Amino acid sequence: MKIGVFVCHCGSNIEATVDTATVAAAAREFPGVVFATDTMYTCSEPGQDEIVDAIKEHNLDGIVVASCSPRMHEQTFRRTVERAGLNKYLFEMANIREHVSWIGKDREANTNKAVDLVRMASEKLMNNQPLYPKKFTINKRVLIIGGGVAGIQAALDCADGGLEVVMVEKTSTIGGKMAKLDKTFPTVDCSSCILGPRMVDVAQHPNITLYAFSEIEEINGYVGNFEIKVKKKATYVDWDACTGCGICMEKCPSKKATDTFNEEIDFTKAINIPFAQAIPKKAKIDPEFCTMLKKGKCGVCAKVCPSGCIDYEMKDEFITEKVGAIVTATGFDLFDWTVYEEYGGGRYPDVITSLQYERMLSASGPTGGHIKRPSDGKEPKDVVFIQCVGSRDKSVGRPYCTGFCCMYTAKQAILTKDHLPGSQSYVFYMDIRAAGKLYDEFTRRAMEEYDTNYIRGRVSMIYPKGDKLLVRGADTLMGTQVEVDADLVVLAVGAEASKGASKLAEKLRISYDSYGFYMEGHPKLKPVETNTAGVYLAGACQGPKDIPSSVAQGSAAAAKVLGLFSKDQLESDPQVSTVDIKRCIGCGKCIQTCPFGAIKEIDFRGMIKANVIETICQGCGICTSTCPQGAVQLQHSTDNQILSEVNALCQF
Amino acid sequence: MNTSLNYAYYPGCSSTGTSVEYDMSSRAICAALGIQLQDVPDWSCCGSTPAHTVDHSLSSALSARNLDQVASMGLDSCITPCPSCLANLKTAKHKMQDENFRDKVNKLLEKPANTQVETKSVLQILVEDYGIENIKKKVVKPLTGLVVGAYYGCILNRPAELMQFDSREHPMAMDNIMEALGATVVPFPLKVECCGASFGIPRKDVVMRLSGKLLDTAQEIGALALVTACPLCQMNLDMRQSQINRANGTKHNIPIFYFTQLLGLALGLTEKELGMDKLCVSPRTLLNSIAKEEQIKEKAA
Amino acid sequence: MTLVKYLKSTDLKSWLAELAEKNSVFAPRYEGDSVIFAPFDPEQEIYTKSAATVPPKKTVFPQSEKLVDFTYHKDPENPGKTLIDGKEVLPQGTTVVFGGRPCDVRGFSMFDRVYLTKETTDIYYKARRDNTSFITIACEFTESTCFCHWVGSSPSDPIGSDVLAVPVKGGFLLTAVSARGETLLTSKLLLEGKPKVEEAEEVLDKVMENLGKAPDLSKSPGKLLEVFDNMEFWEKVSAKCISCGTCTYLCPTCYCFNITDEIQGLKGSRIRSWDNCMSALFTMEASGHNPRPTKAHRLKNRVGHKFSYYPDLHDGIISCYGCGRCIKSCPAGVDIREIVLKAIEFMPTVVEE
Amino acid sequence: MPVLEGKELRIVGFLCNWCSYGGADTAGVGRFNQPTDLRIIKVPCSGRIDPLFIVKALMNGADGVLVSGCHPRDCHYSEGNFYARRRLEIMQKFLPILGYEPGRFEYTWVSASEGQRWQQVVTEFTDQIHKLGPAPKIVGPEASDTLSLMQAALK
Amino acid sequence: MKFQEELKESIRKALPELDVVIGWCGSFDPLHATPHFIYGEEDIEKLEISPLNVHNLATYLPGMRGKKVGVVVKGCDSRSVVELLQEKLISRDDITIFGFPCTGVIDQSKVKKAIGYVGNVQSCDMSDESLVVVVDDKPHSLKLSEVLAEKCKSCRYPDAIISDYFVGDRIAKKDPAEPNYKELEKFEKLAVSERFGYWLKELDRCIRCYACRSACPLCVCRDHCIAESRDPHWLSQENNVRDKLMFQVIHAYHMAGRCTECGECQRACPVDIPILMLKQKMNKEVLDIFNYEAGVNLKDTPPLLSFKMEEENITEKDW
Repeated sequence: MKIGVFVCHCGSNIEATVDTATVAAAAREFPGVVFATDTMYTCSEPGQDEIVDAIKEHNLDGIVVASCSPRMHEQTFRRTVERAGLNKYLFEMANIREHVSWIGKDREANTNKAVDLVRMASEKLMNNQPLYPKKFTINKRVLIIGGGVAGIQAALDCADGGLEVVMVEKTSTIGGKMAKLDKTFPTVDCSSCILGPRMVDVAQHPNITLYAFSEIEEINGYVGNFEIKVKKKATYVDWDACTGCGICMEKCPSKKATDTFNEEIDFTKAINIPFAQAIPKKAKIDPEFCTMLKKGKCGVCAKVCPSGCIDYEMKDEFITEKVGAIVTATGFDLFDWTVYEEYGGGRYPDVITSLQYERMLSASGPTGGHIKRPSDGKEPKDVVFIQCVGSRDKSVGRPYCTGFCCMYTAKQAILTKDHLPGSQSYVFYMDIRAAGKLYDEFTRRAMEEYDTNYIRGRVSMIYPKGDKLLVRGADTLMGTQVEVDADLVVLAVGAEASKGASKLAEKLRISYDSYGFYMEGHPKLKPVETNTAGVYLAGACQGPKDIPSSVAQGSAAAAKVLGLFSKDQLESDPQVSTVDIKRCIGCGKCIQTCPFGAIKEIDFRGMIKANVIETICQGCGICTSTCPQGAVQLQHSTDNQILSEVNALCQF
Repeated sequence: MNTSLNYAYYPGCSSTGTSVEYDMSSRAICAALGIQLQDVPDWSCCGSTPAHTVDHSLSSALSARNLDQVASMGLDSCITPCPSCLANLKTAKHKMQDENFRDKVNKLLEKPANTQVETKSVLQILVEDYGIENIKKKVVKPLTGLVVGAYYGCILNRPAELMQFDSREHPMAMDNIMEALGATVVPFPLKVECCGASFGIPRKDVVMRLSGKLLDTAQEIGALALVTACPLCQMNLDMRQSQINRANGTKHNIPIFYFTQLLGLALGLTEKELGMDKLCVSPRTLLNSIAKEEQIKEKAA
Repeated sequence: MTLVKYLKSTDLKSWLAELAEKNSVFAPRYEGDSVIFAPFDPEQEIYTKSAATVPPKKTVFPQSEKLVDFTYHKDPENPGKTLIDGKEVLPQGTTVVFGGRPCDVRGFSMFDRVYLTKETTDIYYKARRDNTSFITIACEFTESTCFCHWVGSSPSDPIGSDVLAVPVKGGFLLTAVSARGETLLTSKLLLEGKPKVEEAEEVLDKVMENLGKAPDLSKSPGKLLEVFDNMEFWEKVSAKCISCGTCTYLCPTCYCFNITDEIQGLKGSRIRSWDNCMSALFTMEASGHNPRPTKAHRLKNRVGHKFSYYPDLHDGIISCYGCGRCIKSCPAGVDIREIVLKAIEFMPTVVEE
Repeated sequence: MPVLEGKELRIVGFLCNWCSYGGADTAGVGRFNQPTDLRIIKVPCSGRIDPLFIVKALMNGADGVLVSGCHPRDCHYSEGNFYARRRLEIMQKFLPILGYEPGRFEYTWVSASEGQRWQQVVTEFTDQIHKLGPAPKIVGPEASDTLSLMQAALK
Repeated sequence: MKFQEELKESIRKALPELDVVIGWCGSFDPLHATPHFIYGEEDIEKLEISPLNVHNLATYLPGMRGKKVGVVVKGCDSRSVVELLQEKLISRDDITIFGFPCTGVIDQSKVKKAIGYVGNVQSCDMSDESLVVVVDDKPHSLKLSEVLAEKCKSCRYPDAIISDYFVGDRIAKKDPAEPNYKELEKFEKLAVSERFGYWLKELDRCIRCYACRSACPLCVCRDHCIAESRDPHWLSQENNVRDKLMFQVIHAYHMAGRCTECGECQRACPVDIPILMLKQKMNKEVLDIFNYEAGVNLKDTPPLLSFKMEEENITEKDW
């Protein structure tokens, strides 16, 4: 093999702590290397051209680039060598930036290590084989998981683009968190007025199939050909027949059911429709609270239902859907703020969350838009807002900024004044983060036009004093202690990954960070992709986001899906396992351990042999490390390739 | 119940002076509950405020020496009633894990100190090792009719990472014990507020303000008495109560007990054994009323 | 007049130590529960009672030897140009092997006919063969696996040896059987041997007596060819064979080898190592086709080679000297004698019409 | 080029592509300083790692081997690290009988977001290997070559 | 042996349906036995059941796939059969198993050690407790317990676990209930350098004949073992103790959770290298971590071919 080695300076990113010229000089002494040089920016156009030229001039048939992580530019350089007529698998990368130059300043040690990494790469390259992808057809349907605003946007964009869309929503209505909001910042327009029509569009779009009150049970397959098992949870109501008239809910005698839609500031009925604009507008029974389901007595709803759609015997149902791509838009949940004992840890009824307050402000909420103290139903006069509850707080394990609380707090302060002109709002904040179009102007309005008293500092304690709550905090600008006698305290509770996000990630085989937020393919360049082909992200499941960003991501994810589906066939990754039929003894251990069922037994001239189905194989290599005689080899990570790297590093 | 609870006991300096009744009652209740205490031989000051404001290694050296003394007793845990001592002993153990600091401290001592010993408060072992349920079984004179608030002070459970006991913001250990003793416990919202503590000498006005607020709150919530677990808190609220009244124009007359005293009372110990006579705000009327309530109940039965 | 000397057992180590001054000396000793030939070590006991577990074959034909060391040199002006520089690795120095048995040592005469022919000479083999002397111990006892007398040898067969040592009371009677052997017997430690000659002859006679009568194997080449195509015969006799390499690797007359290159970076070596006809890989072709696909084919080859094909090529000489290691050490108890006799006695079943 | 004499030891890392290699990248992006001894071999999945690679590395002269994959349940291939865990664990327990100290080989899980954890793992493992010192090496064809060296070292 | 005739009778009954029955018979001297392949009536008489029957005949089964084979098994051998069945390397329909109560086999190297030179054994008389070996006209009397194979001393499965024909009376399961790893544990207490040196010294005399592998009933790769392949290229043909040791690790690891400790690897070794200890170590850890013993239950899956989401006995390093 004739190998060319290109050692990248990456400007000063590598060159500052690695002597790239020395690395290139050392590489010239390696077996097979016939050309080695150091270049300023190998990934730039002149840098790539240099590779192409060298391949032609020196007749190279293998290339090593020592630069950044292959996760960054392997694809780039594979295309480069392909452009020069080489098979793209006759290329190896040595990661001398993330794994060398950026993690130490010892130039001698770094240079030495870089030489080692280049040698490993070139030794492996000598064992590389040209690989050729296979084409396979794709199923141009897309699954959207989560019916919040991001999911709705992605679904509508895909559906309008002509794709068949399957949407799965965990709760009994779509709309997500946005549906619970009264108004939106910075325009203070009505949330349900802008979201409502979009929800209706989802329900009515001929290309969209909606499974509400359903969850993802199982995901199998791969990009282009996923097979999804959806669990339709039992609602005890035949939704095909239910008209959403609401008589059942009216007559239901069980009045103490948890009202999750209203953030538990009120109770609902055991049979309920979450809110008037729910999509689908169908009733469901919460078995926990239904006397009929618990004790076999009652049956009022069945009696009053005009369409006879109550079915107490209903069971969970499983449906299989085949799709080619998946968009996850599972959103966020609120941090459990009761760990803050200094805010009462949940003992004081008049300390509420921002989302509870939102329901209180909403004209369609349980208080009909009237602000009332939960303890005594009185109108509050002094309202204290505390920001960064479960955000930017290492002590509760939430060091990140939720990002949108500053804005909604300002909005809620403004709305408070609108609702109760005689009231006074106080906002305890750490910093105001109002970066966005018209955002800073909005917070200023809250301060200047609505007389909100913004106090920069944390609250150290809330305790009851008479029928008021004494809120004590620091005013760090004034350098004093502040005490406010409040009637109501609203906590701007931070966002965290939605419950069950990590479980879903395991099914999707995508990564998530330590807070449960999904990892994007690249923090800058692949914001809606994941490292699993065919799985995309939209909205707050990737990290806290406000409505405009969530919507933008929904559209971006849809664009990615439409792009993927613009081809009729996809190329399979040829980095899959193959069986050396001469060496295989048909013991079946690979078949037993393959997680994808990609290996099947075949009869070969009367002998049992293993056979890999290339399009199903995902290239994990478990079979290769299982096969005792090395008959199954994962292409591009064969035993000999890995051994050559080991041997390049360790030779007695 | 663990029948063989056995601890090294570190009384701390205040037990020989201002909080002698805390020491007396702590020893008395342990004896009554069958918890064995062995005094740390030749104990010295823990290195509290005066020392640690000057030099951390000096402060830790004092504590390290005491911990070493405990280790030499062959015991692996030590208890103390005083939160200041507790904080210092625990801090020393924690800081001594750092090699450089350890060397610095050991240089100050005659011999390198073994600081592996665990220190706990008397309150902590009562709750965790002995168990409130077991205490309840030993109650012979319930504190019926006593309306009490539990005041923990600011250092008993702080910093939480070091103390590893109860909640830093909303502790319940004393509340639960008092309830087990038959008292009526009213939630005291300022249970972890500062009393002014060591400002007692240089800035008396601070104490007047902070401790005054505590007494005001106690009155507001209807507490007839407060229980504490800290000699400094007790001193500020009890000894200085008349000064506070004078400064703030209030008329508080709220007895401030160590929780061990009330516990002892419920266990049937005498007022003398518990040092009730050492309190500045006389608990007499209150104690009598408890006795009376009890008599009424007995009669009714 | 042949040179005969007497060596007292107590002087054995001192004598070997003298020889070790100018030669590398190998002698049998216990390693674990096995007797192997190892470089002479005065600290360790030398085992002389019976044949070693492993014959001294490796002293002339190592289990694995470097033939060539090679290096790729890169042209500093043009890394694309490489020169290969190869160097033969010829064995150096002289070796004395003490304690082999006649069957062990005579084995090399079998090698000679292959490696030292007029047409080709294996320089590596020749270098060792020329520089290795053998002080062979004649057998005082026979084992149930011994059959040297079946194949034209005997417990005191001197062929291939330089000195023959016959165990006598208190020591060995050493007889020089080659010119090189005479030079080995110059030590002052050695005493006059003539008085012991008679005793030695008695020892040897007794051994021959113990061996009993040998069957006639002169028909084996032809008979084995007769059963060549009878796979049922071979399947049955090879049924218990487990296809390991014990018989060939322990055989003093098996001389097959394999050649592989091992390369690391710009340096490498060409290696010759023992090969083993009982392994399927022995005849595996690059295409995947194997002309000897089963153990029956392979065992047929092993027996056939020793008792038929080799004698056919080399004046009827059977290429087995009856040391019996293949029988004694076989994990499955395959007995080559049994197979040969079965072949000789084999009568094809006549199918009556 | 050999390891830097007296400064570095030979440490080989096997990292899965999806989590740990990404975690090491994240550590790089975060400029989390690390010792320079480790050389990383990228494999698609920890399930691809034949424990015999680890033995091979040690016998060929590595002083330490570190394996890292996705956290259990987070495997990109859903099951690879579950198999890996069993296989690596058994090899880790086996190695001491050959005369390799138990700490020569460790395996762990680092996700793509855990740059800091990766830094900590590398630092701690490198430290651990330096404390153990160079691993015993097999030199020359005969056992005696190594044994005499070892005896010399003991003297 | 009392039930030898009974066994012959069973074989005689079953033989018409079978291609071959594998048992044992006498070998080149009275101290040795050898596997005996019974094709017809005339071969049955030679069958002998004795403590000399060391060979694990299960070794032959995977190579005879497709044939109807009868096999006589000791208790330990039957575990190999179970393991082979478990891994579907042989088909239950194709094999007929003959079991008998085994009282243990003789370790030839122990006899050699006790007597010294055993080149010319003239006779060997065995009773329940002792054996008398005559070598060169000299009788040597040995206690059976002294020359019994190590594995037999702590045998827990004297009767075949699985059989179609069982002759003789079953022996109740013997103590100890747990495998005996005393020797291994002693070895594990040596210093690391001593352990390292031990293997180098022992493996130095290896001749790479791979009898250890060929005799192993569960080494089913046979002709395709990675010891000799170039792709993958795990081992070189160079003369070095590293590759010899590496092969033993490969063997031990490939046996992990599958090895039944029949000891054939060590018995087959022509130069007596104590390689069984490596497998015992592996088994000890498998038992520790997975609470698993190979070849005792047809329904089991070897632990390295399966997993649990939560592994109770694996505690990972806390960084």
